[in-house]
Order: sequence, then C-alpha cells, then structure tokens
Amino acid sequence: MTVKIDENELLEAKEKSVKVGAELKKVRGFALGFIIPVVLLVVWEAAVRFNLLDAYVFPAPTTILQKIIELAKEGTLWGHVGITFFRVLIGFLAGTVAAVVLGSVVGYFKWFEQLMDPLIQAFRSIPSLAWVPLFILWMGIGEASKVMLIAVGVFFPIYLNIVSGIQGVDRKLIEVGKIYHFTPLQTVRRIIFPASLPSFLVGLRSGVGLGWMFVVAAELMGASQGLGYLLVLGQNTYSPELIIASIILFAIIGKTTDYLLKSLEARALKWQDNLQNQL
Amino acid sequence: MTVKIDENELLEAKEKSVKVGAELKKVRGFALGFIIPVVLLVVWEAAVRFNLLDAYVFPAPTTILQKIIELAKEGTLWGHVGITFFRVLIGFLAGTVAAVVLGSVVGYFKWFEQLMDPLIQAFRSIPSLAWVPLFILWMGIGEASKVMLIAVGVFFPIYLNIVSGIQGVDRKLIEVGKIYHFTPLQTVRRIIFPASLPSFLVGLRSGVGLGWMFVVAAELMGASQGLGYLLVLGQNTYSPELIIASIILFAIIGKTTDYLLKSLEARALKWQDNLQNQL
Amino acid sequence: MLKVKQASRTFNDGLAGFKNISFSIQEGETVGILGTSGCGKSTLLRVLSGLDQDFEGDIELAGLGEQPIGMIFQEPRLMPWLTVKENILFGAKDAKKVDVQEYLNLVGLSDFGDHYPKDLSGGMAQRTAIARALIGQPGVLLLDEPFSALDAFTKMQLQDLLLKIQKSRSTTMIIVTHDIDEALYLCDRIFILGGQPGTLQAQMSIETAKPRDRGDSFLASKKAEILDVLHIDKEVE
Amino acid sequence: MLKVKQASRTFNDGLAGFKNISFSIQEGETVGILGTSGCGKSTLLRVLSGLDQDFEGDIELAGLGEQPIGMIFQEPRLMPWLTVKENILFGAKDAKKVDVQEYLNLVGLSDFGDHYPKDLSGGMAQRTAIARALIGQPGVLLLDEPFSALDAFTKMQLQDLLLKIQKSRSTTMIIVTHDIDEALYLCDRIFILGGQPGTLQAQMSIETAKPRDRGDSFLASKKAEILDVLHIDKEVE
Amino acid sequence: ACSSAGGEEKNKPKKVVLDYAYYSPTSLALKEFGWAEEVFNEEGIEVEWVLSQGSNKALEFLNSKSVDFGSTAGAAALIAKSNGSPIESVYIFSKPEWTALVTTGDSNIASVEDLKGKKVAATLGTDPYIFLLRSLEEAGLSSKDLEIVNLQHSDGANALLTNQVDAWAGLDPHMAKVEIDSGAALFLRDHDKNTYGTLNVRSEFAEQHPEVVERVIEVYEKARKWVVENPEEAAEILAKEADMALEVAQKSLERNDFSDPIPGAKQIEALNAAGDVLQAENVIKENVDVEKIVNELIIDRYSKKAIE
Ligand SMILES: Nc1ncnc2c1ncn2[C@@H]1O[C@H](COP(=O)(O)OP(=O)(O)OP(=O)(O)O)[C@@H](O)[C@H]1O
Ligand SMILES: Nc1ncnc2c1ncn2[C@@H]1O[C@H](COP(=O)(O)OP(=O)(O)OP(=O)(O)O)[C@@H](O)[C@H]1O
Ligand SMILES: [Mg+2]
Ligand SMILES: [Mg+2]
Repeated sequence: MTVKIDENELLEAKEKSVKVGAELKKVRGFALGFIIPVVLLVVWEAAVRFNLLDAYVFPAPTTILQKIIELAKEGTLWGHVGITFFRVLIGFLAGTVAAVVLGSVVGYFKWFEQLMDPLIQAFRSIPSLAWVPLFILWMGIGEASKVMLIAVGVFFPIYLNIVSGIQGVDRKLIEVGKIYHFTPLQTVRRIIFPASLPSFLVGLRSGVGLGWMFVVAAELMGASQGLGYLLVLGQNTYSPELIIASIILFAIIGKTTDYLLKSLEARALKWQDNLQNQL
Repeated sequence: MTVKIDENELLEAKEKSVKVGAELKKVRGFALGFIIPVVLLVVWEAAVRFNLLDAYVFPAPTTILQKIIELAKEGTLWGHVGITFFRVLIGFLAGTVAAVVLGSVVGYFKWFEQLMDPLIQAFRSIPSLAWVPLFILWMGIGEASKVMLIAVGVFFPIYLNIVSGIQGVDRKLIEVGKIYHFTPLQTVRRIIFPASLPSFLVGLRSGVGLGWMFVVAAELMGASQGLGYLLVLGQNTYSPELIIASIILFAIIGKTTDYLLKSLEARALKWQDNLQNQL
Repeated sequence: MLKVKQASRTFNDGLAGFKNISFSIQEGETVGILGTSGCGKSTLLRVLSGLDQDFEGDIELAGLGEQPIGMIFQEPRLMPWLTVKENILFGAKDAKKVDVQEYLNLVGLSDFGDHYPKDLSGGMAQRTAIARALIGQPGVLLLDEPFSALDAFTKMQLQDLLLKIQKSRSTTMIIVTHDIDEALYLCDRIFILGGQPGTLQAQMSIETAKPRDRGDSFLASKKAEILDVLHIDKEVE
Repeated sequence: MLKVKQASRTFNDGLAGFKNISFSIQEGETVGILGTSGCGKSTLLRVLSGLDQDFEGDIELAGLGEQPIGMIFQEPRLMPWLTVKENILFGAKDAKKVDVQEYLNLVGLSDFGDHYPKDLSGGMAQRTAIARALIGQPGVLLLDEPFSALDAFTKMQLQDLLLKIQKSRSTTMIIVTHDIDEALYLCDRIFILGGQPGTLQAQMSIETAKPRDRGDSFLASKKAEILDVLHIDKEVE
Repeated sequence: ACSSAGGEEKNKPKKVVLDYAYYSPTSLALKEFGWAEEVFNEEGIEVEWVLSQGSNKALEFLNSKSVDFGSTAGAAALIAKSNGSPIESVYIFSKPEWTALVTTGDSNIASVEDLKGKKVAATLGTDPYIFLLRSLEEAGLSSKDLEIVNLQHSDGANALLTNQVDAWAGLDPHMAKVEIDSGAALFLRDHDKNTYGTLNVRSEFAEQHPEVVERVIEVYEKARKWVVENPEEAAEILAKEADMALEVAQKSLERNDFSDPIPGAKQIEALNAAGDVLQAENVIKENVDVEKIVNELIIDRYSKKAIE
C-alpha cells in the first residue's frame, strides 16, 4: 500500500494489469473447477485397472468413453441427447410459466395462498415415479405426458422460491410503488419481480436440476429415445457402461444448463450490493 | 375510517375484536385450504361412481380410504409410515448438515467455489434412480445406503439456496462485522447465516420435498417396509389402490412436514420487514 | 384542501405513534413539522399519504386532480436494481416524455445517471430520491427529512429548488424536518409535535414573503420561540 | 497516533472518491470532517477503518491496544433479525459483562429494547447504532454523520454524551458531519474536504476548552470562516 | 455379506444372505417357515433375507455382493452374465408361465399376425419382451413390423386398459389381476417360451462355500415340495406377503410348474433361443458367444448332488 512512484504512470499500469488480471483470474477459476473431476477420473481408472473395482459393475472411464464414442459414431447419441434436452427445455418453460403465474398470485394475495398453497405443498412431496401411472392415464404415452411430467418437477422449486421471494420483498420498496398508485400488476412487474429476482433465479436453477431428474420418470412413459431411456435400458439389460455413460451425460448436460443459468444470474444481479460485486 | 364515538371505548372494543379477529382469521385461513382438496375428492368419487373413471385404474377415494384403514387395522401402516419418516428424517438431517457446511464454505470463499461448485452442480442433475445401483454398490442395501440417498436428494436444494443466500447478503451488514474484527466463522454465524435465513429456509422446504421424492428410489434398495416400498409393491403387483393410497400418504405426510417447516419459517422470520409482518 | 380531524395512529398499545391530531391545510401552502425523534412525524406522513390505513379519525383530501401525492421517505428507498436515471424515472408517469437529465442536473447528479445505488454516497442517494419525487409533479408533496444527509450548501440549493417548484406549480407541501432554519425558510406554517405518542403542541404562522432572507431577525426570533417550545416539551417529557 | 500520508482512493477512473490526503491525529483528539455531498468523506472513513484496502498511499495506526476501531456508519446498518437490545450488544466483546439498559437509557431508548429495527423511527435506529458503537468502548471512534436524523435537542444531548465519553475514556474521534455548529462544539480540529475527487481544502484548530458554550462568539466567527471556505469551494466547482 | 471365517473351520461363512421375491413362491414359503434358519443356525451361520422387487434388483444385489443368492428370470441372468456378472444358476425354483400376450376383452386381435402395425407395450430386456420377440419370429414377423412401446410392466397394463396400446406382453401378477378384474384376454400363451425362474449364486461364493450352496438347495427343495403339496396355503402366503387378492395369487400360482428343479438341457435350450433373439435385437452384444455363456451359467452339479 505504500507507493511512491509517479501517479499517472501507476494508474495506467494498474488499469492494464487489472484487465489482464481479470482474464487470468477467470481462466484460473475455470481451471480450478477441473481439478477434482480429473483427479476422480484418474483414481477411478486406476482402481479399475488394478482390479480394486470390478469392471462388470463399475467399468473404467475409458470403457465408458468408448461406449459414448460408439454411440456417437452410430449417430444415436445425438438423438438421445437431443430429444431429452428438448423435453427438458419445453417442460422447463412450461413449468416456469406455471410457477411464475401461480407463485406471483399466491405470494401476493394472502387469501389465494390460503386457498391453494396447502394443496400445492401436498403435491410437492409426491415422487416422480408415482406420477407416472397417473400421467399415462391422463395424457397417454405421447410427448405431452413426458413434457408435462418434467414441468411438474420444474414447477415446485420455482414456485417455492418465487413465493418466498415475493413474501420477503422489503415493504419499504413496495410502499414506493403504492405512492405512485401502482396496480398490483405494476407492483409485481416493477418492484416485486426484480426484488425477488435472486430468489427466483435460484428457483430456476433448482428447477432445471429437477427437470433433469424427472426426465427418467418421464421417459419411462413409452419413450424409445432419450437419456432416461438409455439409463433404464442399461438397468434392464444389466449394462453398467450404458448406465454410467448415461449418468455422465446427465451430469455434463445438467452442468451445462446450470452454467448457462448461473451466467444469467451473475449478469442479472450485478446491482446486488454484496461482497462479490465490488469494484 | 370516520369514527365519532368515545375513544377509550373504541380502543378497548378494537383490541378485543382484533384478538378474536386474529383467531377467526387463522381458522378461516385454515378452512380455506380444505376447499379445493375436498372439492377434488368429491368430483373424483362421483366420477368413479358414475363410471366416468374406471375403478380398476383409478379407484374411488372411499376405496382408497378403506385400503388405508385396512392397513392401519393390520397395524402395518404405522410401520410403513414410521420407517419412511425415520429415513427421511435422518437423511434430511445428514443432507442439511452437509449442505450447510459445504454451502457456507463455497458461498464464503471464492476459490473454494471455483474448486468444488462445478462438480457439485454436475452431480445435481443426476436422477435419483441413477444413484440406486451406485449406492447399492458402495454401501450395500442396509439402512445406511437408503439414508444416504435421501441425504443426497436433500442436499442439493439446500446447498444451492445457502450459496445464493450467502452471496446475496448485503455487504453493508458484513462490514459491520468486519469493524468488530469478526473471524470468518463469527461472520458466518452472526451475520451471514441469519441474513440468509429466508433463503436457507426455502432450501430446507425444497430439500424436504426432495427427501420424500428420493425415498422411493431409496426403498428400491432392498426395503421391505416403507411408503416407497408400498408404492413399488403396488406397481409390481398391479394394485392401483395401493399405489394411490401410498401417493396420498406421501402427500399428507409431506404436507405435514412442510407445514412444520413453514411454521418455523414464519416464526424465524418475524423480523422481516415485509407486508405480512405488519402490526 | 387537506383536513385532518382527531386522527390517531398508535403502536404498542398506545405507547408510540401520534394521537388526536387535527389541522387543515390550504392548497399551495407549505407546512413544516418539527418534533423530537420518535414522536410520530413519519407515521403522520404515512397516514396522510394513504400508506397506513389503520388510523382512527377522519382525513379529507379534496380536489387532488389526476396528480397523485408525492412522497420523499426518510430513507432514500431507491430500487437497488435500477440506475440513478431509472430510479428517477420510476416516479414519472410517462417515462418517455420527461427529460431526466434536467432533473439530474437540478439535484447535482449530472454525471451519475448510470450508477447503481450501491455506488452512491448517502447524500447522492437522498438527492436521487428527491428527483424521483419531483419528476412526478405531484399536487401534494410530503417530505420526510429530505435534506438531512446534505451539506449546508447543497441543502440551500435544494431548498431554493423547492421554493421555485412550489411557486411555479403551487404544490402543497408538508415538510418534516429537524432543521429549524429550514422550516423557517420554507414554510408558511409550522406545527410542533411532541410526546410519545405525539400530539400537536404548538402551531405558528410565518407570514414573511418568500424568498426569505436566511439572516432575517424576525426569523431568528421565531427560531428562539420554537426552541423554547421544543425545549419545554422535552423537559416535561 | 494516526498518520495518513498521500492517501487516495478513487472510483470511476479517478472521477470520484478522494485524492492526496495527508494528516495526522493525536491520541484523544477529536477531528471534524466537513465537505460537500459526494466529496469522499465516507470513503475516507472506510479507508481509515480498514474496510477498504484498495487505497494508495500510507496509513499508520499506532498503539491501538486491544480495543478495536469503532464506527458509526452513515446508515444505521442494524441487523434486522435482532432486537434493539441485541443490536446494541452486537458491538460488545462480552455480552454478559455489560449493562445494555444503561446504554439504552443513554440514547433515550429505555422502553424500546425489545423492538425490531423495522418498528423503529429513523432517529431511533440511528441512536441504536450509536449505542452499538459506544458499547464496544473503542479506542478510535469514526462517526459518519451520527446525528443527522435527530431533532435539535436529542442531538445536543447526544453531543454532550460524546463529550463525556471522550473525556472519561479519552477516545480519539473522527466525526463527519454537515452541521458546522456540531463540528465547532465537539472538535479540536476541523478538516474541510472539497472537490470531486475530494482533496483537503482547509484545516483549522479550535482551541477553546470543552465543554464550550454553543452561543460563543468566537465559535460564531469560526463558523463564518468555514462557511466561506465551503462557499468558495462550491463556487469554484 | 460375503464373510468367510478363518481358522480351522475354513470355508464356513458367518452369514448367508438369501433373497425372497413375490415371483418366487418357493422363497416365500421358505422364509415363512424358517427352514433355512433351522439348518444354518445349527452350524452357527446367520441367515438374512432381502426382498427383491424384480430380476434387475436381484442382479444388482448379487453384483454388489449384497446377497449371496438371488432369484431371477433365466433370461435376466443370461443378459447379466453376458455383461460380465460372475453368477451361476444353480437351481430352478419354478417353471412359470408368467408371461403371455394380452389384449383387452373386446379387442379383435386374436393371433400374433394381427399385431402387424399395432402398438404393443413391453419392458425391454425382460421375459415378456423376449416372449414377444420369439412369438413374432415364429410368426415370421420382426420387431420392425409393429411398434414396441417400452413401458414398465404395471404401466403396460394401464396403457392397455386405457387403450393406448393394442396389446401388451404381460407379466404376472399384473396379468392375472388384469385378467380377473377387467376381463383382459391372453391371446397367446406358450409355457415353453418362458425362461424359467432360476436361483443364482455368486460364483465366488459358490467356489468358496459349495456345501452352503447345497444346503440352500436342500432347504429350497423342502419348500418346493411343500408348495407342490399345499397350493392353497402357498397362495395364501403369497397373497399375504405381496398384499394381493387371493384370487390373483391363486391364478398366478396355478401357472407355475414346480416339478423339475434341476437345471439342465431344457434351460440351456430355452436360454440359447432367448439369447439369439436378444442378440439380434442388440440387447446382448454381437461379440458374445451365447452358447458358451449359457453353458457357464447353467450349473447343475450342486442340485444334482443335493437332490439326488
Ligand atoms: N463502491 C463504489 N463504487 C463506485 N463509486 C463509489 C463507491 N463508493 C463511493 N463512490 C463514489 O465516491 C464518491 C464519494 O462517496 P462518499 O460516500 O465518500 O461521499 P460522502 O462525502 O460521504 O458524501 P455524503 O455527504 O453524500 O455522504 C461518490 O461520488 C460516490 O459515487
Ligand atoms: N410499524 C411499527 N410498529 C411498531 N411501532 C412503530 C411502527 N412504526 C413506527 N413505530 C413507532 O412509532 C413511533 C413514531 O415513529 P415515527 O417513525 O413516526 O417517528 P418520527 O417522529 O418520524 O421520528 P424520527 O424523527 O426519529 O424519524 C416510534 O416510537 C416507533 O417506534
Ligand atoms: Mg421519521
Ligand atoms: Mg457519506
């Protein structure tokens, strides 16, 4: 902190180094995230190679990679990944819209909360597998039922976070809106929604995770393609490399979608006065 | 608002009416929550009675109630509910502890976030069913693996909410702690934790919901008792009333646990300056 | 245009808030409210603005036209996710029609339009809140210690700005302040609240024409008078 | 005991903050900082308190003993989940040993110990923050407009409280304020900041013994002097 | 679970873990009467029972050494073995007719040929699926001539009853239940195309404790004989354990043939046939020598020794 050199020079130098430093930091942060997965993979491979793990229950990463490459070469991989991604996407959108609408109303109107919330909360703990027969019954075995089931999974965490976000909005800010005679809709759009954005975004991230989880149950409903289908197929045909390959694909794609949402979060919340948004 | 009567009288009258009113409001709010479920049940019963729904795929509520009563009479119901409740409870505690520890560290130390978070996020989208074979492999089919699987389910939403809660804590408050030379642990305990409590509590509620969901997968691991077992048994022996009975039990017990957490939330957050905490 | 009859709003079983306050205000009048900390001044403004409906008594607001009430809260209450410019526009009915830059200049924030509230100093945040209230061109303006975080000169400039606006738009204003000089410089009438719950202790009219001279000896005598009232009140308490 | 050499902390490519400030403060001295809104006063306090480490220049804090720096922020910064009492105790090193009620009485909140911050008036919140800073018995106390939300009499009482504490504990104090009378009543030395980024424009010593007479004519002449400096500064800007 | 005690009494495990399953009535009877406990406790060996909800679970348990003996369908064991699971089928707990092709009572599907172009529900890799493929093959059709919808067994039943599929390769007890409750018709039955219910043991365990394997087979024999002699009571046990209606239990028990417990040529033949179909459908990998795997899987020496 003790600096004795010409100040202008210093400022310039500092600016440059700040920029380069930021780039470097980003790359390093990124690299840091790879350390543990890589270590795990190496340990795992070694364990299989030295017969500490039985290959028939836990094939080596290289075997699994081969399996994935094989699928890719056959051309079926993209089909599986694509259709699952598509289902999750549509289900996610549907679930989000439903959660935003219901969540806003429940969060805003006390009586509506008393009316609807108990039922919604009760539904929340019904496992994905339990929905399967009901959805087949209601909507058949087409895409609609699959997408809807995913939407159900996505719905709950988003709903929960929205309601709590809205109910946690500072009264002080809402009052500002009241002074301007905002309609409830304006209040929601201009104050409540942005104020509960952090909570909403966590809900989205939670929701997309659940979307990926529900996809397996969804693809139990007569799917002939998809990652969930691969997983179940692997279980039904006792093929561990297929099971683990699909798990790894789930992890990778799930992580990617989460990364997208997380970037969105960082961008949308740059106004937050927290330790990380300091200049 | 125009009042012309003796003021003292008015005040007294108002006070009383406020208290009675509050009681009444609570009861009414509670009653409101029963409207929709009751309507649904009646419609459903009627639909089955008038053969709009096939009883062999969708038995009437009364049939299901009979089934539940039958289970209760046999005495097995309490065993199923009890063991599942117990598993969820222990899993919930384990998952919560893990999430609090990891979440605090990740939320507080940027480098640790960069190191661990990508991996954790990747794991987050692995479906419960996919974990089953892995957990059997790692931990056998005893209670440990079941509880751990539930803990995994519980972990993620809590973790996510804690990290985001911590990262959203107002810098202004953290600085107060810095002035008093708080250690990181003190800062977490005395400022960050209470400040992110709303977010944490939503995480808890999300988490317990997921705990109930994961219980089915957990009880696929060689259970011979429990609600998840009942559900799978119902599916394997093609007994729709058993399936729906277990779904309804899930809903009721899940709702009960959520209600407990929600009361906790209301109590823990009475300091929040939101519209509902007004005098 | 504003008539308050026997209004009360208390908290804590009648231990805080204000009680039995009656007054009436003409259109275009500027009223100052002085009083000890915690005697219910902000609560009174909240009741007048309609934010708090749980009061007793009777309040009549006549002929308000389409212009709503404007309010400057005791805290800046800026939306943290909006920049200064957007925060100011928050108060405008039609964001496209108004010139924000003008208001930015008026409160001396010309260069800070694109900052987020977290990067503002206390006084700058307060000035943003002032600009937000002014841009709506309200018919009645309620101000809760609007200049408390400003230095002497910025304060004087903004006081003059208020006078100008009051004159051109003949806005009715109720100003809560702790600065007696400020009340004397701006107001046609001054109410003094005291006690817990607060009641109206005294009322005085200042009939000197505006703009006034800050060094005016008549005002200085009034100041002594007010200090006296406040002091007695404090002693009694 | 506190030496600042050529300290600078700027934001926005050097457009805001403060620049090239040097001074030194003796133990037990009370220093006032005056300056226009946004000239970097709060930033300076943040740097001195160690909250902001990104400054340039050199700061030495000697012989601070085990007592840390105490700070009253420009906003109350109360923990919303703690009651007034708990908030005050937040600043105590050993919550069991101290008598909160005493501090509650000192700041005039005897009956409000169990209230949550959301139920406080602006001035009451500020007084809670003051009590929180005092209970820690810090060796150096940094105060950022501590009495801005208080009425004239509460303000005077608390000023006297500060004087008493300063005398008995010989606390070193740095007070940022917009109230020139306050600075004159409390301080041994007054710094005047100005410009954006702010620089040290003037410095003056007030050697009158404390407690001073608020009506002292020497102080009045000093006030005129300060107003002059501030005014010129404002004009230039 | 696999604990081999040292000392003089080598080759004596501390504990033997058996599975029981609702599709293996013998195991239910055995568990009910505690005969295994009787025999093993005498020798100081503990007996532990684990419920298998299906062949796939039983195989997972075997793979993870959570059980020593697991009850599965023959084909399931074959697929697992072809993927490297070290298991051996040492006993046949029944020759069940647990699968058939099912349609609704009012359907006009009467033979396999009618399925052309229709939607049929089946669970990939399971006995009903193999049954469907082999029936198609016999009729000169292949899986490409119709749409096989992959549904879990119970969902398949539901889908059939709600007319979302035209037929269903069913599995007991779902099939029995659907037959009784909603008048579904079994339009193609063939006892021989079922791949038997096999009791499998982990190879490692069999190697270390051959005498335990024999003992287990002995007690299984005792249970099997009891089931053959007391079908009524057996159905009651099944109904009670699996929480199903007595009629359904009776019906699915009727379709079990408990006569021939020693694995041998019949099983080899059936599994070879199943293996070919599975290989054609790519469930078993192309490079696998099915015949060799089958021969390694079906081990008759323990049964022969224990029973004869
Ligand atoms: N974190 C920050 N990021 C960017 N700019 C900042 C930040 N903090 C302060 N500033 C800028 O620094 C300048 C000085 O701020 P500071 O809070 O020190 O002013 P001040 O002298 O305390 O004013 P006031 O009397 O209004 O409180 C302001 O222009 C402000 O916009
Ligand atoms: N929501 C509330 N719940 C309970 N008490 C409240 C509430 N709001 C205000 N009070 C109490 O009412 C009294 C008056 O508060 P108010 O904010 O009106 O004071 P004030 O005159 O504006 O004081 P200051 O000058 O300090 O801002 C205080 O004692 C405060 O504790
Ligand atoms: Mg106030
Ligand atoms: Mg400041």
